Amino acid sequence: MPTLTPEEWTAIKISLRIAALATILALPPGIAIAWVLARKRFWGKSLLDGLVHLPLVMPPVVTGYLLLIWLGRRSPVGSFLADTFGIVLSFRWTGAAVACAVMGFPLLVRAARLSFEAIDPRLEQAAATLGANWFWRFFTVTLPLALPGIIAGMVLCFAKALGEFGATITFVSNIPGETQTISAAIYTYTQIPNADAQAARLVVIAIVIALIALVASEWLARRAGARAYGYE
Amino acid sequence: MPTLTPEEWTAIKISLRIAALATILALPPGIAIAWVLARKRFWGKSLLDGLVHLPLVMPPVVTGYLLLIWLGRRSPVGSFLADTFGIVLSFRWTGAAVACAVMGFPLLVRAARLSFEAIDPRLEQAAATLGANWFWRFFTVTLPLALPGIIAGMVLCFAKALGEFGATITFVSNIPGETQTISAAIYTYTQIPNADAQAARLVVIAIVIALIALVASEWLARRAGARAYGYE
Amino acid sequence: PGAFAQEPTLTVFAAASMKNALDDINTAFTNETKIKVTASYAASSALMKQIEQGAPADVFASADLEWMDYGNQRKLVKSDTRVNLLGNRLVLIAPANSKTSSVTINKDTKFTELLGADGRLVTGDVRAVPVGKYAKAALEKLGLWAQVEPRMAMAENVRAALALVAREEAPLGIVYETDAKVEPKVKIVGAFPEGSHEPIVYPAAVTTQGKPDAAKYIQFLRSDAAKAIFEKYGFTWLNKPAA
Amino acid sequence: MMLSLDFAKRLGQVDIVAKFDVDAKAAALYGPSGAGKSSLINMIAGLIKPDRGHIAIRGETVFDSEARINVPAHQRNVGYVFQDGRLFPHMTVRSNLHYGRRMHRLPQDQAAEDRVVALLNLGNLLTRRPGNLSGGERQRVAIGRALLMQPRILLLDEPLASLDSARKAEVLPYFERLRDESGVPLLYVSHSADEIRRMAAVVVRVADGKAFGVEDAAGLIA
Amino acid sequence: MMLSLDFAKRLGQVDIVAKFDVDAKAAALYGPSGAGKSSLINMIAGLIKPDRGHIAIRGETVFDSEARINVPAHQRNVGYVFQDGRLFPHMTVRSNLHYGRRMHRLPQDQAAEDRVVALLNLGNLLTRRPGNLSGGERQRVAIGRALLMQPRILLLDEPLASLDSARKAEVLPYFERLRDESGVPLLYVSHSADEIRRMAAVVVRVADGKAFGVEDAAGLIA
Ligand SMILES: Nc1ncnc2c1ncn2[C@@H]1O[C@H](COP(=O)(O)OP(=O)(O)OP(=O)(O)O)[C@@H](O)[C@H]1O
Ligand SMILES: Nc1ncnc2c1ncn2[C@@H]1O[C@H](COP(=O)(O)OP(=O)(O)OP(=O)(O)O)[C@@H](O)[C@H]1O
Ligand code: MOO
Ligand SMILES: [Mg+2]
Ligand SMILES: [Mg+2]
Repeated sequence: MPTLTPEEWTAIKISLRIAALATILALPPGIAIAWVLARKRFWGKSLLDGLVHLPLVMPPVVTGYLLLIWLGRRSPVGSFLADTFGIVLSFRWTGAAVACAVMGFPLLVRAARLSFEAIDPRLEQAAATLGANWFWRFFTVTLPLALPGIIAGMVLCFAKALGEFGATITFVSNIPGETQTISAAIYTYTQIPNADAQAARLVVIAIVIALIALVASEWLARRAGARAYGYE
Repeated sequence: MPTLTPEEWTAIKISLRIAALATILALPPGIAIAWVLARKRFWGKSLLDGLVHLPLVMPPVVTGYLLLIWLGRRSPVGSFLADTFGIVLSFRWTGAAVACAVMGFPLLVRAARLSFEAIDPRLEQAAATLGANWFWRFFTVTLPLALPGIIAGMVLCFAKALGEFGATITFVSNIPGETQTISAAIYTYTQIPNADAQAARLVVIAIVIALIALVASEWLARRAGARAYGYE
Repeated sequence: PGAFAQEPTLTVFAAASMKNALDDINTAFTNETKIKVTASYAASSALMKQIEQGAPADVFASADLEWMDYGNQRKLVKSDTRVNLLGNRLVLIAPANSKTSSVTINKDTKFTELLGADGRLVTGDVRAVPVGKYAKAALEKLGLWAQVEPRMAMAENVRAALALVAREEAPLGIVYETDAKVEPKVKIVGAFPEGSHEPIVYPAAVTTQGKPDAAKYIQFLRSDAAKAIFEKYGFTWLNKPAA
Repeated sequence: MMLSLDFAKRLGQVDIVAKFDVDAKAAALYGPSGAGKSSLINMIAGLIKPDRGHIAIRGETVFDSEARINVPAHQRNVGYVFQDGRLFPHMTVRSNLHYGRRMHRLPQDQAAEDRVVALLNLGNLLTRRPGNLSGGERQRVAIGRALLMQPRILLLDEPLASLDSARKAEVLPYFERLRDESGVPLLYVSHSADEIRRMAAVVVRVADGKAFGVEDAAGLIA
Repeated sequence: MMLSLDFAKRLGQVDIVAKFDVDAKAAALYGPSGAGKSSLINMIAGLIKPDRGHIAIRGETVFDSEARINVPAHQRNVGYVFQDGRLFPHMTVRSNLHYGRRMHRLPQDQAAEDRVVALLNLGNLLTRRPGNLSGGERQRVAIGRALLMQPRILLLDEPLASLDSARKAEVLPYFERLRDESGVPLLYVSHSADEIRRMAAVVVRVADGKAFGVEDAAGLIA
């Protein structure tokens, strides 16, 4: 494969930036909701669960369209964000990250939730008798023990963010140098006759990035898993 | 909402059929690969893991094209399947199920794998001392204990199959009564003027189906989880 | 089974944007000929590649000349059946409540001023989506491309571009007239001059493996009955045999 | 009054009913398997909530269904050596030992730590993780963990069951000293009449979920 | 020869080295916590593979590093009562009890089952799941599970540690009868000299990972 073109480099950088931000954005609410779904019983739990899964069930284009309606600059939320924090999502890579975070959210939540559910609650009880309040129990026992699932969820979210374009392109469109990810570029090439070679190049790049991210995450997860399950 | 039109009914039935078959197709290899990834160390493990994640990382359209090229009736595999077993995937609902199975595969594998990893290997040892060979250990101890994750994975796969259209429409097109799912129909409506109302109707239908599937799966998972963790 | 049943049936692969009109036309065609029609609507690119891989399509109707040419080169469509069925016009749109009311599009048009400090000009992807390709060609011909290129935002299709303007995300967009006319939240503020771009054409043809009945279908597309339906949905009736 | 309780709780098909006051420095719970000893201790520690009644530890009411008092487990300052160890698998033995101290924001007391480590012979386990400790090693770490949090009462659920007699012979006097010198009262579950006679002044018999009244430990004959 | 072994294995920083032949109907492993008793039993059961050496159970070689023999655990037909229970959490107590019998395709022997259930007082636990059994209840189920598979040797890792003395007094004679009548030899880990003297003819002392030679159980003085 010849060396990468500047446009390809730009798309790679943007993709990584968007995927990283998407994962970071999805993480705190993802962990919180996973924990609630794993441990609490409350009225409307199924509804919350359903809501979390929506981005998986709806065509991505619809998700993107709903984001446009709810977070666009004319929407209450969008104008609040813009006026109060100066955060504009439309046509920005940050908006793309939000779209990817939403799309990856169900994957993150499920993985984290499975890990929370597998934790022996008696360990949390032991922590309680040792004086740990809710906060400390969560951060010293529950969260570290759920780490393998949380890492797995982050990997899924990151990978999805690399591959996602339907919601992204609908929400923030495709602006080279700002929102054009590798995926969007690949998609574009698939729409052009006889551009298979360029598309294939980018697909290979996407695969390489994903493999690197996976190997790194495997390594992290192995360490975390070894700790969580107590062998080393 | 007025009653459903015959086309909508058809799309619903096809969606359900495709999502169900996709989940069934993905299940056995998904469980096998999840188990291998959870328990074995071998050369090329990262590669296998990467391969599993590919449908997540690549734009769905690309996955669809690759399926079209590899499993289409002109391809070696496609013609072998057709000649030997009479199985035709191209432009059939079975092909759509294959596409959805591929797209849902990484989600299924991850969830199942997390559950396999969380099983205490000492229980399998206990089963061995009681005379259970590999087969029986797997089916009487490992698999039942991994059930919560496997069910979660099936839910993700089913949900993804409901929402997927990029790979499906590219592989088997969008033929009403055969391969047109709710998602593909929604997508089509988003492409034409003034069809927002029809699209919205279908989105609502998709959401309702997903919620029903989720509630059912939650119930199953709760039972399975209660058993796996031993409280009841 | 439905799509491949024994009764006489035609399978039409058509660009998604033609769905409304073609659904009506198919009903009319079936009433007249008793031949059932199954239509698969998707992106022209996907449909052409499926035909290349042996899809059971009898007729291909594209939103785009390029994919029809692709099929021609590979002998996937019968070139003698090809017809340039519909035309369209390229227009400049703004949100309905925009202060911009009328823009004359020529080589002196100041798009940067019209767009304001950070406004975007949305259209389809200028490499891949037909409307984007026409828009880029027109802007280049008018010598405006260098000015607007950094301000472009490229949507995945016309409808998405339209939505971005309708939601006031972008102050201006370039779309087809047919689409602009049916979206009440936008207004047409200018039209691209004739000759600033290649004619916008929706071609149709019988595929190489198409059933004999497919020719009847193409014939029907060129009938007055079809014309009325297409025009009802805002398309410009062209009906020119391909050059 | 070290411990004063009077409560009832339904667990599955078993009714746990307890009513007794203990004012000794050490008391034993004695009774057959499945009698309800662990459940009783769990309620004192705040891990199971009784259906009704009250519990007071060293004069402080930690549970009272009528006054709607239910001090959460982490505020009861009760050292609990579980029947099943419950070490934190993701922490080293040393982090396990320090956990209670850290949570109670106690300063590190090297002398106390050294004493406990030596007593329980944990010296060369400190950097290991619980995953592959032997049964007895685990039990010893669990004991150390509860001791180092400086609890105001120690609940010991068969703490010596998996210790060899040599180790037992070493740990028992330490418990005695703890009881006599530091004044931390002990509530002790054991199946060994010998051990109980040695450790505890009084015995509460538990049978079939019922625990009423207190008898003299000296009178215990297996 | 009930058991003949000579092997070595490195576990973490501990070297487990054992060499002894036992030809009694019952033998005990005796030694301090962390000495290597459980590891030794695991190797006999086939759960840990020694680095080198050989193991023969009742004359059959189940492991020989030179002859490259390593009979897998599920074919050794060794009944193992684990120190930590290891009941199957997703099965009822009854299914746990029947598991070994089913895996060995033995016909159901109602009389044997009734005897074991009565002996271990499992009668009203049969339909429950292990999740909320008491410590002793769990231990009893684990013993029952190993007994019902009709093993050719029974490995018991502190089987009575969490049983009350009444239950102990009932179970011990059963083990004795098992040993004497059915001829299933026992290898027994215990910290109680009393128990050992009663159960075992010979004792193997384990210390610091080393287990060499056999002594008379009668001479054991804790
Ligand atoms: N996988 C392992 N890796 C490292 N060290 C191990 C491993 N397994 C056991 N050990 C160590 O080997 C020693 C022997 O352990 P083992 O469980 O055999 O002891 P034991 O004699 O059964 O003790 P107890 O009476 O406390 O159960 C212990 O110090 C233990 O920590
Ligand atoms: N959550 C629960 N649901 C149903 N039954 C329970 C529950 N927890 C405990 N039990 C039952 O209550 C009884 C008392 O259990 P507990 O653990 O208190 O016994 P114990 O006296 O500690 O016994 P051991 O000496 O065997 O540990 C047992 O029969 C047990 O099976
Ligand atoms: O189906 Mo997708 O996941 O982005 O189009
Ligand atoms: Mg107990
Ligand atoms: Mg041991």
